[in-house]
Amino acid sequence: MFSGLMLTAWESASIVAVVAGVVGFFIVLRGSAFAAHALPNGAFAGAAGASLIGVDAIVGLAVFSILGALTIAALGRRARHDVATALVIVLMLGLGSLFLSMTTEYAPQIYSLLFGEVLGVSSSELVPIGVIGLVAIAAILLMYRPLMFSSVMPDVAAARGVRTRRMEVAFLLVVALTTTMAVPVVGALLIFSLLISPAAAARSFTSRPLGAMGLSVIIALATVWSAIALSYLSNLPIGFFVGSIGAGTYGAGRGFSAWRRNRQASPRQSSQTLQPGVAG
Amino acid sequence: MKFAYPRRGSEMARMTAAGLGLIALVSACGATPSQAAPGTIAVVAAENEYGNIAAQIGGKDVSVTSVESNPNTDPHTYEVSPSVAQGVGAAELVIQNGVGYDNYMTKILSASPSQTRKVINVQHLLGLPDSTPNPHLWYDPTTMPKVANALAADYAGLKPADASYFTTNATRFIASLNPWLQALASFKSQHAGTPVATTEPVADYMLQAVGADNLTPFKFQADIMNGVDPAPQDVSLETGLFTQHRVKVLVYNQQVTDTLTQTFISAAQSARIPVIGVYETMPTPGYNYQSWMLAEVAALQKAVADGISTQHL
Amino acid sequence: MPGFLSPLIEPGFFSNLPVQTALVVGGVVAVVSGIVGTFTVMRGQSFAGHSLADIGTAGGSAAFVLGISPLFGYVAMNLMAAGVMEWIGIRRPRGRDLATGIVLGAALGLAALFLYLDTTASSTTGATVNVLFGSIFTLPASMVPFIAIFSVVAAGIVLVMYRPLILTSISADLAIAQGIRVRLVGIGYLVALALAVSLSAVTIGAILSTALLIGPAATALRITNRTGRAAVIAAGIGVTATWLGVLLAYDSYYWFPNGGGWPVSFFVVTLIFLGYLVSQLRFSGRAVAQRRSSAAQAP
Amino acid sequence: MPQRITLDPDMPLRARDLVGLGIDGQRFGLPLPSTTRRKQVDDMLEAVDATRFAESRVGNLSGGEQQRILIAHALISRPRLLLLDEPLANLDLGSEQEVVDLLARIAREQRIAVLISTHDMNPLLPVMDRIVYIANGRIATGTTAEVVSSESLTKLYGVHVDVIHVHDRILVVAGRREEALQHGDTESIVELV
Repeated sequence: MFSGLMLTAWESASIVAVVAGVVGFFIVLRGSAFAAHALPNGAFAGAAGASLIGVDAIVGLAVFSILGALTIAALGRRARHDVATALVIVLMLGLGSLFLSMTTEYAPQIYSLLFGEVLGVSSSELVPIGVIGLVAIAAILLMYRPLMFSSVMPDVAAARGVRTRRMEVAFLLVVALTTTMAVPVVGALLIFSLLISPAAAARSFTSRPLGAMGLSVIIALATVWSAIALSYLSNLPIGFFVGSIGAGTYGAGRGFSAWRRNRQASPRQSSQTLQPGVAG
Repeated sequence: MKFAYPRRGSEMARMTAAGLGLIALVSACGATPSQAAPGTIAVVAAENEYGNIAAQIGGKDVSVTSVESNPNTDPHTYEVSPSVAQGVGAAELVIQNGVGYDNYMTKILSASPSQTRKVINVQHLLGLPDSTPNPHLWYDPTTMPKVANALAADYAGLKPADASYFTTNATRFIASLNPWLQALASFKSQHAGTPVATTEPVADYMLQAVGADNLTPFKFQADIMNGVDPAPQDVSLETGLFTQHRVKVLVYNQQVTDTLTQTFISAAQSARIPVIGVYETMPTPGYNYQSWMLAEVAALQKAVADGISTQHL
Repeated sequence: MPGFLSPLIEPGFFSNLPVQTALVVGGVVAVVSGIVGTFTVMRGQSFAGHSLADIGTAGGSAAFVLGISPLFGYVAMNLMAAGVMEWIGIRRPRGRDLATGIVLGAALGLAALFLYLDTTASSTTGATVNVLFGSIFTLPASMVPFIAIFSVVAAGIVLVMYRPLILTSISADLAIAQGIRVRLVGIGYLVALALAVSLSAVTIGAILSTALLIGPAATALRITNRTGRAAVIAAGIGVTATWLGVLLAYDSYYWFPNGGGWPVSFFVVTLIFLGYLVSQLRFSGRAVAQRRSSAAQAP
Repeated sequence: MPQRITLDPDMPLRARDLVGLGIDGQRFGLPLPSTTRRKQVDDMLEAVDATRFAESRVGNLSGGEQQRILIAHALISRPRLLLLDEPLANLDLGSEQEVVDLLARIAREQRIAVLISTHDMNPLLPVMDRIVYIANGRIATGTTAEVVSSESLTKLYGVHVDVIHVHDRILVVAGRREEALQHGDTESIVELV
């Protein structure tokens, strides 16, 4: 299970999981689930375009996910975000259908980007994946406080001098970066699961923001590792395991917070009884 | 406003348990990776038609694993499982089609580089460019003799002691293609210029070899192959081929039967035009490459001469 | 055909059978999507509307495993998914999108499993792929009755629940105060959405399904503030975009010597997007002007 | 501070974290653990009497508790003027009184000018120093005693208004209610110094 090829798969999937855990925390906090779905899925059109003009697929992915992020931000200025996102994803996919129709070559390999090929990552690709991942994490950590502030109370943050618009654009660009890095590895469908489920589950278990972010990374890693292991043992697709483990952990998180709520009559009492020594 | 969800916890727990149960259940059904017999050359073929030939040329000296070996598999949506990836990593010889048809193999090969492993890429062997529109190279009668010789040469490199054995096998294999070649020639002499319709370019190389006149525009075939919506003119042209009885037979991709393909099959059937389902991967068991190709020509012969449909081999 | 149209409409357009079917079915789907979509946009459930098209692929591939018609697999999977989405969370739009995301993630995992079972157990299609782009020009005639039934049911649910639906979409609290069972309305609405999306995803593909559901409705809600009128305008925009898209796809066949035509989904999506952009510029400009003039009049 | 901030109960954010955002939420980089920062937050929580729910999830707190945390958030950056838009809206009577007392105390102890806009000045009457009373497109300013009197309010509204003293509280009652309500744009800006 840990031979050379599998080792690369473990490593690349782990990098993706860590980035997804960190970025996903803010995706869930900001309610940007739709964008997290739209950018990876729509970027697939970029790969189709890239194959049409004969450049590397990753160039197409990067160009389309970044343009998509900027368009969502621009349209979202005047209208509701979900509408803007929906229009951007259909526009990108529409262009994808045009590109695919213009090639008369055999194109279905483009579709493999939807599912990814985690076992097809070569060790030389690990370096760029790792570097892009580090950039994405660094960007999130750098923006952590203003991003948190503008996610929690946008108006107050703006009043205190946070450029909420720029935060939005910058965050979407980080999602685009994550897309470019993760889609060739785990595919558009899986990266979405990894961005949403671990972060959504993590916030049920802790109230500390940094703790939730860390926990989201841990859950993402656990999800990916057990999915690869289960896929190795059963020969069933990794995507199935990531999807069902993701839903399972989210359900467990919801169950945990429901259990905690039931056990404690009211949250106020609980904070009194649970943290008697906090007084400052 | 606060919301409380009593009982939610237990429901969630039950759901989680059910989910895990499902995972455990399907995991139990999974297959286990096969192992190469000791002392033999480990060969992995992306498609089982190549695997079949690799086995015929290698004989007792090789153990062959084919990635796509189920005739019902749609190679377009194939996702590699860990055991396949491992098999490729351990293989001494890998044979693949190329032209983007088995891109996953190209990726896995570059992911587990090896100095000693030999790779036969049929596209490169035939000197075809990446922009080759039709990737179904194994339907071309000129392909496999070259593949057989390449296999014999590579095997000889891996096991020089048996070099002559491999060459003999290759020669015997090439000779055994004769019945198929004769069938192609005899069909061509009787029915050259037979108008046919297709849905995808699966068997186009064979149709060219028998001199059939494929009236379906290639753009339409490419659109269906690539999963894009075809132009209305092409659709009505294709339907017109049946309603106006302009073709003698419909050749469709047996492995991709969706509503779209079904539409044309029904149109052909209601016009009493015979249909033939051709396979992208070799149907098993009971077939080797030669008998499979022979059966495809026989199906074409039966359809054109006697008006009999062959949907399954 | 009147002479002045001949430069615009290439010969044989109206006599082409696939074009006729596409005009009829596309028109029906556009009308239903426009009506249902108006509420989708009002309720901020665009993500759910789009996701159901993707989620349905799991049902579609499951249908292939079971050997039944993909349309039923779609409908069954989407109804189930809609139920789970409603059950997990409706409290806030953010929570709603998250619930949608969780269901979508799980469903995509299931789709991967069913696709795998398809490819090992029985015959398969590239289900995800075909559903992504669909093909409006190759609809089998046998589908038409189902399309008609599902459209009537989906549009019917919305029309029956019209007033409570508006109220719950504006404010759940107001609706509760009026004695409306908000969750029931929410479920009913998601059922209509699931039916509409299954219908359009199977017939014309996931891209066009989302485009027709969200684009015309968002544009219409820019143009008018009245819900009923918005639904009518959305249906009108949807039908226009679909028909123009079909025409352009037909015409584009003759544009390039070897082009062979561009796909209809590209044209329809582009038309809808342009329409939305125009409404954005024009009507937000007007709103600003109104605000300025009213500010000037104020003492 | 805006009138209404909805805090998502699922948000992994403690009361303490929200107050901390008030110190340096606009700055880039991670919040590094520092004892001075922690002490600052603790003191602020103490000042608004929120220590006992400092570790609770902010979205799960009651309206009054949330309001206190938000006030702490606003105060921790040591402003010279605290602007509050309807800080008493959506609060029950008990929480309302708590918040009013808190604001009065903070204004005194921390020497901060507190400017509040409200539709209902009754709960604030005992603590406010100066009023800008806006009604009917007209304005009355002055101390509480000057503005909140039958004469000045009657003049402002053009309707008879009674100012009644009950126990230690003052009640403002419009004579003809329906007419007063027609001028729905009454708003008082209340200042505590």
